[in-house]
Amino acid sequence: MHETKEKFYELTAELLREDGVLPNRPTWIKLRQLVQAFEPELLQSGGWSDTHLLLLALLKTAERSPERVEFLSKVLASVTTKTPDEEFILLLKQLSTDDLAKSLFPCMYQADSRGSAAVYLAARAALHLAPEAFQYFLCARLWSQTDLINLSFLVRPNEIHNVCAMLEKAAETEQSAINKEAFSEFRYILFNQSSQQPLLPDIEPSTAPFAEQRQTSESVVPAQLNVKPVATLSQTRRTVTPALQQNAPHKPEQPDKAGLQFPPELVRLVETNRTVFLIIFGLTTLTLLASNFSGWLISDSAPVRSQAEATKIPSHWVDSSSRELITERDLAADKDYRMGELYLTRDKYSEALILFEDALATKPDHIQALYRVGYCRLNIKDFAGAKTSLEKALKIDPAFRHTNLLLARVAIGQNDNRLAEKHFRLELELTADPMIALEYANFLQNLNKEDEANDLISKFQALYPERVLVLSQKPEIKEEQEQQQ
Amino acid sequence: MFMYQLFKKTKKRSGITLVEIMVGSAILAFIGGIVGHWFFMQRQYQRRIFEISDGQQSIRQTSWAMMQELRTARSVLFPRLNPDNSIHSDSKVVFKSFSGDVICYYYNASQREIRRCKIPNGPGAPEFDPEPIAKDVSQIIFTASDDGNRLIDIFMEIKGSFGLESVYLMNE
Amino acid sequence: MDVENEMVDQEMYIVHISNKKGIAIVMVIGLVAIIVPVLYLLSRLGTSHVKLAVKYQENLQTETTAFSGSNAGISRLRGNLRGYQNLTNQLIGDESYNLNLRPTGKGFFQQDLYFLLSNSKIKSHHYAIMAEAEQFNPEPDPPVLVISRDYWNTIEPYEIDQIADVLSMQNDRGVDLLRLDETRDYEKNATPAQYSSEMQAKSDWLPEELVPDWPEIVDNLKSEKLSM
Amino acid sequence: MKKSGFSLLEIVIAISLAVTIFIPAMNMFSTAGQAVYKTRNFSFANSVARRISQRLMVMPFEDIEEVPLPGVALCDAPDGSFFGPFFNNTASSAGLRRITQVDMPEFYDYLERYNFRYSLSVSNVSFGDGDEIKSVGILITWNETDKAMMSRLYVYVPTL
Repeated sequence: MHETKEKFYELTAELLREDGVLPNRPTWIKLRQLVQAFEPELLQSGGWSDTHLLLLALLKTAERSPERVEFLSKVLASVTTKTPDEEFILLLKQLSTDDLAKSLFPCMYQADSRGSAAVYLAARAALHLAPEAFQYFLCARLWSQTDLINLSFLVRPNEIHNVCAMLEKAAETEQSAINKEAFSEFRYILFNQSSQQPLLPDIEPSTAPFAEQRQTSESVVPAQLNVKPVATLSQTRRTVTPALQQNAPHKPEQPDKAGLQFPPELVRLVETNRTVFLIIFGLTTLTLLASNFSGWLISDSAPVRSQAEATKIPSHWVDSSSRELITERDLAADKDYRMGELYLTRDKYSEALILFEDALATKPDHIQALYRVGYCRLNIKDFAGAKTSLEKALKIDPAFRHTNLLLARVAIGQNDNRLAEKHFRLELELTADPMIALEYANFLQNLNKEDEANDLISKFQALYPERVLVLSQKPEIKEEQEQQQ
Repeated sequence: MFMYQLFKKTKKRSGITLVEIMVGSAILAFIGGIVGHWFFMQRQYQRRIFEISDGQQSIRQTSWAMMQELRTARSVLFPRLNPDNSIHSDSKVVFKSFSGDVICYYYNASQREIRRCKIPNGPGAPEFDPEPIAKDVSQIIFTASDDGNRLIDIFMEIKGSFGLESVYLMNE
Repeated sequence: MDVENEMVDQEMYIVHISNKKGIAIVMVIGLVAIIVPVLYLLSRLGTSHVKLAVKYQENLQTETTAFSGSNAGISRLRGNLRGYQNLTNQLIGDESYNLNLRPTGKGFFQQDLYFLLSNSKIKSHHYAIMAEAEQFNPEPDPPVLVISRDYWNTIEPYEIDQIADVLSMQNDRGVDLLRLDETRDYEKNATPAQYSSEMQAKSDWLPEELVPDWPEIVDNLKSEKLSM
Repeated sequence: MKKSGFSLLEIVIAISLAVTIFIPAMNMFSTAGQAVYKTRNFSFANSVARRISQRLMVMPFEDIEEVPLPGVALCDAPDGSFFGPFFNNTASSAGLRRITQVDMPEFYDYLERYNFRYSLSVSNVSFGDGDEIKSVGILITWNETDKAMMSRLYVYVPTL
């Protein structure tokens, strides 16, 4: 049994060295006779390479017979787990289209590298599919770039437009974004069909990414067979790879980083696991950011200051209750203003006036000083001066307390009753103070507007039931005269 | 050919692939991680803020209560200056109130509370306030620093907040 | 052919983006759903806390301003300003106080007796001080001797220039003064030894924090005891 | 070979988007917390100003003098200042304690971290011999992370 096998190997090698169409080669007939003489156990003994098995299928089984399809399915199932070599493809071309379609097309469904190998074999064997089938194939699984290029060889040249139109129509009704992407990408490749021959997909054991390639090569292909094809595979791989780069579609090449040389293994490792590294990079950046930021939040400390910096006078401070900015100029103006207030505790208006004006000289928009200048000038009967400074104060803050009241009194001093009424009313709108209402009512009474005065008194009496609001009789009673300040 | 029958049964595929789910859940897990970490830190931060907030509020209430009574008091009976005229501090203060009775604020170290009791300046037993003036008090120091016994300084620490008060007694 | 290439590129780009959008939306919704409630809760704490602090600050400010007002009243009396005086809206810093001096009669040495009232109001916080003052006559020039006593304070919203409010302040203050009279009588009617032994006897009911220093306190009480 | 997944540009955009959302959110969050810290300083500064205002009433009138800005620091305060010897639990001056790192560590750290200082702005008016009144502006300054804060309290101190 062993010599027969050896003889079979020699005849096969000799057949493949001859040229011309296989059936016409002289060794083909010898091989045919040898195979007919094979005992059945020899076939089952195993240890045959894929190429030899395919040759046996060709020689032993009849065309379009179920045995051949079954035999072929088994051979293809093992061939697609590794990169097929040229001799195998040469034999593959001898098969009829029907046998090949029945055995090879189902393999194209495999989502992993076996599907890619099956598409590659179909493309090398110059098989063709009907236009309707492509839509289903593209939906069946995820397609990589190389698979799509190989699949494009299964389209007859005259049917390219037909296939593109059908895919375009299918894309409109398609929900899944992934399938839509596959349709458009396949159409893109069909339009730019520049690759002369199919591309060998990545199914080499050493470089295949993730675990699935290792898992398939160990479980299915016996060790010794694996050695021989690798030798031939590396040659074919080298021959094909340059073609791969040359025929790559219009996708721009990855620009070589000038000067940045990393060891190829490292680059390959990073390249193949790019997504994982990018996600890890994102995670660490955000974590660092979050922890630092929260750390800063927790610390309530002000920045540590050197002794010199601590005693330096800043340009301004922020008042902790009113949130205003305070400068040294404001503090100086404040000091004069407060000294003026001290004089007012003794009703010394003229001395106080001097100090309030000093404060205004330092800070012209010191509203309290403006109010107080008006108040002092009113008390020393300088009505015009009082009016100008009180109106200036109103311009800065229209709601400043008692400003309208003083303006009303200035108007009374200038006998401008209409203006006095207006300012009294304004003040009452700002602060519903019963004492101001009483003063206004007395003023109305002096103008002989009795009913208006009584209306006002009754209105405020309702507001302040516990207060006693009584109009003063004319002329004013000396003993009860209140020294209004 | 038989392939078409096989393909016709292919259902229309929609939905999310495993990779998308994995990426989505990884990102969400990360977001959860960050937010969880952040929550933990903020929880500590929050507890500290609540402590400072509570501490300040009890300092305010305690100071206001003591201040109102001390403001119209007649004189500080204890603590008083040392014989060598240096300032003297204690964890309690005893003073004669506006109406002449003896009032005492003292610190109960075991309960960490400030309590008040009124000792009649006349017949009758001392009366104790049912509720403490302040709780969770880390330390309280009453300091006499005026030879006329009309000024008492109060320093309190409650949950990391400091209270610094002084009261000048208006009456004699 | 170029136009079609571009169209295909366009489509591929759009398809590419739509996948990412789903993940981004999920992330944003997750973030917002977690952060917003936490921030709301804590910001409420912040603002309520600030309000409490500002309210207390205003409360203290009314007390300090009213106290400065009573000092200004004493200063006026020392400056020999006599008779009924009612000053309103007297500014000190950003706050204002009112001062009211009400003559209540003549003293033994022909000095003028007054009720000295001062109050301050900031937003909803009130603080009023009431005291009695004696203004002696100038010898020959001011400053005149002024004695003030029995300062009494309240946070009730009294209007010091209204006779009705002054009367009710007087009544409230009077209740405390009655008790003061009782304690003073108790001190006057007891001899020093009797007074200190009675006060010392109370140490049995005192809290233990007070007991060790009680003798020193009794001595201080005895030294301030009114005799006659 | 085209692989599905994120390009670096997309990741960077995603991160910057997340960060731009994250930081303001953290900021919003921090304002509540920072408000509590600022309020603690605000209340403490007010109580320091009040403490000085009460001391002014018992000091000799002529000793109330101007203390110019930047003022006297509360921690390690000199003996003549308002915060010289701070407390004394003993019966003699040997036990005097000051606001120092040794005697009051936490309080000292708090005061030093925010650089609390006091200064006095004194306006004095004399109406005659022995008849004077002072308007004292008590200014408390401290530093917070981004600005110099000031709290002001005004009191009248007459000669009594």
